[in-house]
Amino acid sequence: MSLVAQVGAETAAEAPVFDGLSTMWVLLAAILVFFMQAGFSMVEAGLIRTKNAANVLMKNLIDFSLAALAFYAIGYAIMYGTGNSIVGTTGWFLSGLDPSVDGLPIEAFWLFQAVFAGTTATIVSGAVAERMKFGAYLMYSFMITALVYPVAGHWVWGGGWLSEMGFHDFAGSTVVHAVGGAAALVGAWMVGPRIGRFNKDGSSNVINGHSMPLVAVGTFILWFGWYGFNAGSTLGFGEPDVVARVAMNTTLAPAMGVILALVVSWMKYGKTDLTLALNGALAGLVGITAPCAAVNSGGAIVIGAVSGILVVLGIGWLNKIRVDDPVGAIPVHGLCGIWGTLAVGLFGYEAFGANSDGLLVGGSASALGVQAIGTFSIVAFTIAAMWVVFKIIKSVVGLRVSEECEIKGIDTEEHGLEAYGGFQIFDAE
Amino acid sequence: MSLVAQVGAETAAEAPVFDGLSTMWVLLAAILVFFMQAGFSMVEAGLIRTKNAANVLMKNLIDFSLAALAFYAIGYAIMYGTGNSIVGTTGWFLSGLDPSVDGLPIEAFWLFQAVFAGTTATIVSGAVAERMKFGAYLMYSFMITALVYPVAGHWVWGGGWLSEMGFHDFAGSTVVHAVGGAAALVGAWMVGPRIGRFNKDGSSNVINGHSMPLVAVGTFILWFGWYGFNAGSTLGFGEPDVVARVAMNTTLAPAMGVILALVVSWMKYGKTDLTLALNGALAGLVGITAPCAAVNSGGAIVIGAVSGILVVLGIGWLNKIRVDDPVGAIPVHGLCGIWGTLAVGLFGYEAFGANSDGLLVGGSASALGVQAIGTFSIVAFTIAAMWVVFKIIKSVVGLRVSEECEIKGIDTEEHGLEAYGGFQIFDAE
Amino acid sequence: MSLVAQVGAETAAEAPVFDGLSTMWVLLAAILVFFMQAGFSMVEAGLIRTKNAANVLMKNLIDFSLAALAFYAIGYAIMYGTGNSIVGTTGWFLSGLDPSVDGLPIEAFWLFQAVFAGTTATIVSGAVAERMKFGAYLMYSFMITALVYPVAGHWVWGGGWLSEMGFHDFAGSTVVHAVGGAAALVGAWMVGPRIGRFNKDGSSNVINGHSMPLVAVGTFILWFGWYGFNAGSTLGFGEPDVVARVAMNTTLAPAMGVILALVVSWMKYGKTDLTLALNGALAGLVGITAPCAAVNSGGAIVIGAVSGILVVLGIGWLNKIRVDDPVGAIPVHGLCGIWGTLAVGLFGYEAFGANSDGLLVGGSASALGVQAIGTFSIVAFTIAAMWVVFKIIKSVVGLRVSEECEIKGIDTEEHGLEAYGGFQIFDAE
Amino acid sequence: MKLLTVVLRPEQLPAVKQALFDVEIRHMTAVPVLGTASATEQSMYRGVRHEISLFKRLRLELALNDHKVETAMEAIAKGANETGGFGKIFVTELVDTMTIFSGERGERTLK
Amino acid sequence: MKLLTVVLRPEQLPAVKQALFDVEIRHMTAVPVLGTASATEQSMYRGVRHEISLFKRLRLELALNDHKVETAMEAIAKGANETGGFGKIFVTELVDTMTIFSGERGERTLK
Amino acid sequence: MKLLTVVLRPEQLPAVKQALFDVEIRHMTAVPVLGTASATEQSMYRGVRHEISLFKRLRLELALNDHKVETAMEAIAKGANETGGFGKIFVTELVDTMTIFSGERGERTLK
Ligand SMILES: Nc1ncnc2c1ncn2[C@@H]1O[C@H](COP(=O)(O)OP(=O)(O)O)[C@@H](O)[C@H]1O
Ligand SMILES: Nc1ncnc2c1ncn2[C@@H]1O[C@H](COP(=O)(O)OP(=O)(O)O)[C@@H](O)[C@H]1O
Ligand SMILES: Nc1ncnc2c1ncn2[C@@H]1O[C@H](COP(=O)(O)OP(=O)(O)O)[C@@H](O)[C@H]1O
Repeated sequence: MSLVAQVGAETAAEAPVFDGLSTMWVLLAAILVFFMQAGFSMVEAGLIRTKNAANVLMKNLIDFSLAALAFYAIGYAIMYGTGNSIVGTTGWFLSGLDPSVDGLPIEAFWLFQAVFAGTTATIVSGAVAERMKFGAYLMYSFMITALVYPVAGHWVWGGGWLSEMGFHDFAGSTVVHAVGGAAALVGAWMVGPRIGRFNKDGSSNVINGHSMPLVAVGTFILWFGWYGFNAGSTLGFGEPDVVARVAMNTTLAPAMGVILALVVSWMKYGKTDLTLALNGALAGLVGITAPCAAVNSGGAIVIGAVSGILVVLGIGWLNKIRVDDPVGAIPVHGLCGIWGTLAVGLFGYEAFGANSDGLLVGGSASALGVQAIGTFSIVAFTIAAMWVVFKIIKSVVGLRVSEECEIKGIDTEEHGLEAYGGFQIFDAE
Repeated sequence: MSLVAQVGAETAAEAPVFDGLSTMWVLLAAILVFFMQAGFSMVEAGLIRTKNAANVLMKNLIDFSLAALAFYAIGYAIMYGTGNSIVGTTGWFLSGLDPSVDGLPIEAFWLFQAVFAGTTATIVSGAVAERMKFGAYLMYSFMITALVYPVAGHWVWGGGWLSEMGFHDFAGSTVVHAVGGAAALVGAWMVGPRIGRFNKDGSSNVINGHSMPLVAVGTFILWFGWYGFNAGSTLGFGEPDVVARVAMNTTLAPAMGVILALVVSWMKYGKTDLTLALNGALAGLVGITAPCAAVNSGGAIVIGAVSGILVVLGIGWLNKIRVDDPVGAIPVHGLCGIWGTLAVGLFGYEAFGANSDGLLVGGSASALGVQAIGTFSIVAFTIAAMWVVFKIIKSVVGLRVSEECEIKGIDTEEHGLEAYGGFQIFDAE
Repeated sequence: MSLVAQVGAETAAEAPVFDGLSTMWVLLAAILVFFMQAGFSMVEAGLIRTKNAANVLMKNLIDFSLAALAFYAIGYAIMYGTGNSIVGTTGWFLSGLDPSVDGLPIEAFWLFQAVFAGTTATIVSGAVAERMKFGAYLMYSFMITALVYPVAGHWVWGGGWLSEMGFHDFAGSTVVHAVGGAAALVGAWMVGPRIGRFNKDGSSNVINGHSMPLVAVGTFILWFGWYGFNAGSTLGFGEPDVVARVAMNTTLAPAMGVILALVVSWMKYGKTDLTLALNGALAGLVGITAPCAAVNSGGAIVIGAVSGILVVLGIGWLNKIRVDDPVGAIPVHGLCGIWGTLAVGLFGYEAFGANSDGLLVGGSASALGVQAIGTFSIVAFTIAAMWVVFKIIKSVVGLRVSEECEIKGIDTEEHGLEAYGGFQIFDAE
Repeated sequence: MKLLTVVLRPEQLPAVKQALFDVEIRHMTAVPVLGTASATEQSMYRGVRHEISLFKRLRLELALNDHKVETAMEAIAKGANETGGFGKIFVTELVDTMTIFSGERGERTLK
Repeated sequence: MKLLTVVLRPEQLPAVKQALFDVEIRHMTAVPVLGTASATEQSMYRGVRHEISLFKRLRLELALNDHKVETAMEAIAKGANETGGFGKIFVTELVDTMTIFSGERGERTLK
Repeated sequence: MKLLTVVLRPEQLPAVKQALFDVEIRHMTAVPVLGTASATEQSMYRGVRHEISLFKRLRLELALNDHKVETAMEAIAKGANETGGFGKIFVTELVDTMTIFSGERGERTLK
């Protein structure tokens, strides 16, 4: 039981004065963000075939569990530990830390950060669904939550070089979503498309998602949880109007994302595709994540609208470059994450916490420049780091299941069960 | 980008002192009410056939999105703007408004009201499911959230003539539910029953719902969100005991609704129908919505019991008058909404905020009279307004899909996908 | 309407000063715990066959409804009424009680307790699924929430003999989960295994669960709600750091439960079984329920790990003793409930509210002794009481559906519908 | 004895079943299948165009004594024509049948 | 060569399959279907009464060489009678068969 | 006229369908079924070992005029051999057919 003694440093801490209202808010927000795991798993399961649905559920369960433990043991220290402008180096296993972080108990602050790490990790599972080995995914999950995400996080939120530059990413359009989206891109590209997804002539085939109710309920759960994600990123309740503005923007942007995704898919494809409209909601949410506090409602509407357009075009573009992303994680989180971060430099107000007024609301291009530097360095870092991570995993255990396993489905091969066991045939069998 | 500048009036506002605790409560309540969208979409999808399930999910997604935008641009001004006793006329795009509403940031107050508008709109989607055109539904959604609901809301909560009369509808049995239910009645009646639902001799056929797990999870989500709906309607946390009483009543009434719906369906039909028991929960919730603060626990129990009975009888009655309401929206929201509003006049206590003690708890019939005037005027107004709205939509784009589309299912025809694509047949196809 | 007058005692109460922040916390926690009903119903429906899925949903709906009413009328008085060290005897229908319980409105305190009673009741539905009569289940639900659970609760939380001894069960590993698990054991044993579950030679057959997405979303909902269950058991927000510690432990323990359940099932069975990993999360949650406040993060990790192992071994052990528990309720809630309670005596800190430091963190065995006495007396009491309850029900209405009904499925026989009506065959039929 | 295999559109089932019941043919086996049509259809999912060549159909199987075959085919045609007239019937020869419970074989198993 | 079409209740499958395996008949094709019964059933959904005339059944298909047909029918009857004795068997003549991989035709494809 | 019953693995459907379309055979009926394989498989669910003897297969049914039968069998074999070569074909004699809409009978109903 030495582990218990070793890591139990917080036991001895003397209790300082905490801000009750703020602590409650951050805890509730963390709980809402936790629930986004359910949302991700439903969206991803719904958008793939039955034969791999249990596998993707498993990946969502495991990546959160690993994230919680890895971020506890290692990630938090790298992200928020004292260190240099690149990485933090204190606070392994949360030991030796001040019990209070700006009036919040360290445990509350940790929890809010840990569920963010879990979100980052889980973005990838959908993009590599139906073909990545379970063991490989375990390794990936550990690496991103212990190392890659915390480094990016340190730069922006942990006192690193980007925070010194005045880079503004309120709730993580870049730190969480673009990192997750970039990791998804590397993963999906390296593991290759599903068998039968693309033809030799470059054209695409349809592989239908198997359950729209799951995709819909998952999207609603994500939107619900996103109120915690964005409005909780105030890390307190000292300014009720800021929290309220964030919550309002977190409603208007996805609403507009839905409408524009609908309109674009209607005009472009002649059908109002439900999965694209649902992706539009997520796109709007990702887009407003960085600027949620810094823009007004008009800005939120424009940001959501552009996100809705971007996601539909992005899905088409992935087909062109033959990257197979069954759930649209790369456009939703990657593209819209970058867009949302840049949007701070377009629509952000200094009075609302942005570094300076945005280019389109009377300011200069300087904020936009900083935003661009920030988001592109983090995306570049993530692509590089994840390229190394996936390469290593590939050489150690392999990334991809066997062709036979892929055809039969990963559920029976790796998990010994079917997502709908005894359902299509009879129960009595 | 002139939109941004134009509507960004809140940018310039100076921050007054806000009540942190109350703001947090109202925001959390709004988030819970938002989540009811997931509940409605699951209940409605589960109670219809697979071939239209994606369509109803789409309608639920879109009506909320449109509601958020329409209520932001127009609805809020009509409902809460300064004006006369019929409509408000200031605050379009939320501009030019006081940043604080009784200690709440305007954005928080708006959000809570906006999710109510979304709820009102979405009640109808189930009643007209499996046959109303998607385009027609889009138009309807806009009209109800921009115009019809805000007018009714202005009368009761926006300082209009009914609020002057002392009409008491704490959380909206009438303003939200009876309005939604009345709109559902007009819509379902005008669009007509589904093919095969009624026979020439007046008898009814069964069209099974396709997924009880969806109906059940949706009902639990609605009940969960209803705590925000009712207990958040305190619009603050100044009186913790009132909030707590509301929450308790919001538990007892639906519990009793379940039991009575169960007993009545058992006695009347010889089976304990799960869908009726779930409808019983919703009936109890709608019933307690107006009186949730004004009655004690005994009152809540009686109100829930009557709601549970009403909903089962109401569903039978709709079959008799040959109105096809696949999910029971009309009895649940319409009938029980009226009943709940009247119940304030029967069981409400002046000490608990009712206008005067109710008829059955030692008071006079005066409160009941006011409640009756209020609920019947609003229902009458809604029926008239929605009749016009649906008539116009009918003449412009038509209300109903073609017979071929109805037989094949709206999902493939309008949205190009199936709710369970590649599920019944194989994934590999 | 004499009921209304009779039970409406709270009407007359004068309002004392309430703690707003604490009341809000407890109400929100209660709402989260309420939502666990959705989680239970999804997990249970997913782990059984389609032909009984509607029945288990019905049971989950009804047991909560009955729990709310029974705990209101009778249970609360037994659990929290003034009385002796065995039972309370005042406060029937909540009448005649002090309007405030330590700064909380009585209605808020009641609600939090009532949802706990509902949780206890619903644990059993999964263990007896697919064969127990609906009427018998109704009776059982009433008995456990009106009588059995309140007595156990009185001993520990209502001022009874175990609380006097210093028994520490912060959020109910024993009071809720071990009681539910023990009741499940008695019920599952007395109703007997499902037809075809065990062979004459003692070996087991597989009866597949029909929907992994339901099991997964249910588990995530339960985990989500558990933050309310554990962190709300502070019954206030006076010590934000305690609440935060509880929330953190409620994350680490289930995360570790998942990992260990995965590893053990991988090593033991060669497959990474999704249902066992999901059970591992619940096992970790049950395990940390009693010690959530008293242990540090290291303790939480060890407790979660052991829980994850226990649940996989426990499921194997039930097969050996030929008790059929389709969802694993007995190992998850029973075994891990006992383990979690004992763990307070191993890893608890006096400084964190435990009676004395635990055996493995520098203390003596005395706390462990008290914990053992407490959990075993309550389990023994529950087994005895439930044995009587189920025996009586058996002799009055019978516990088990007919063989024909079991083969055809309870859904059509008792509820007149199918969980997926018109789904496998066509809608038009 | 003959075995009729009938492929219909699902919405035709109620009328066809009724028409068969009307001529006292009460035993059949039904299963949802996918069938081809004269033309394929274009659809679109997440921006990818694709061709659908299999559509939801319903397959009925009826074992009949020879003298009932024409009656059955007429009844099926009647029910099907009320609801669009789609569908095909395929007839094969049955060389034997058995009612498991009684062990009976041949024509008298088909009533 | 003969093709046996067997319609059973789903709960009979395990016993019937076992009985067939016992006589070394190891190849078959199964599909869940809906079948009629001697009587219809009344049910009730949301207060509307309706008649159910199609119930869950299981359809098995077995291609067999002629000398195996009686063995198979006996085995099916044995398994089915252990579990209620419901069910029907329909036999048609097979004029040809093919194992795709080897291109083999006729009797030797059926082992 | 003949009725071909083909049992394939699901992943073979696109290639087989294409091969049939290539020889102008455009009508068929498909249904997901469960089929046996040469060996059973071991699996494990919640710690209980069990044997799986039925696997997902796809059953196609084609009614053809006699002169098309060999062409069809070759096309099926070609498509199936591109994708693993699994599968069986069973051929029975069709004694009659009917196109419901036109009332046509016999060979000309099969184009
Ligand atoms: N030659 C054939 N072989 C097998 N099945 C066929 C054949 N011709 C038609 N069918 C089946 O019969 C169904 C009905 O045929 P038809 O009436 O021509 O099509 P539809 O229903 O699209 O009008 C088809 O969908 C197909 O499943
Ligand atoms: N003449 C028939 N033609 C087609 N299918 C039949 C016929 N007779 C019986 N069946 C099928 O066989 C099944 C079993 O028949 P039977 O044993 O009489 O019914 P049950 O299983 O209800 O006792 C029926 O449900 C039906 O699907
Ligand atoms: N004698 C038979 N009777 C009925 N169906 C058969 C028979 N032999 C094979 N089948 C069906 O054909 C399918 C394909 O056969 P085969 O190619 O031998 O199996 P596999 O696809 O496993 O390689 C089997 O799964 C089974 O459903």
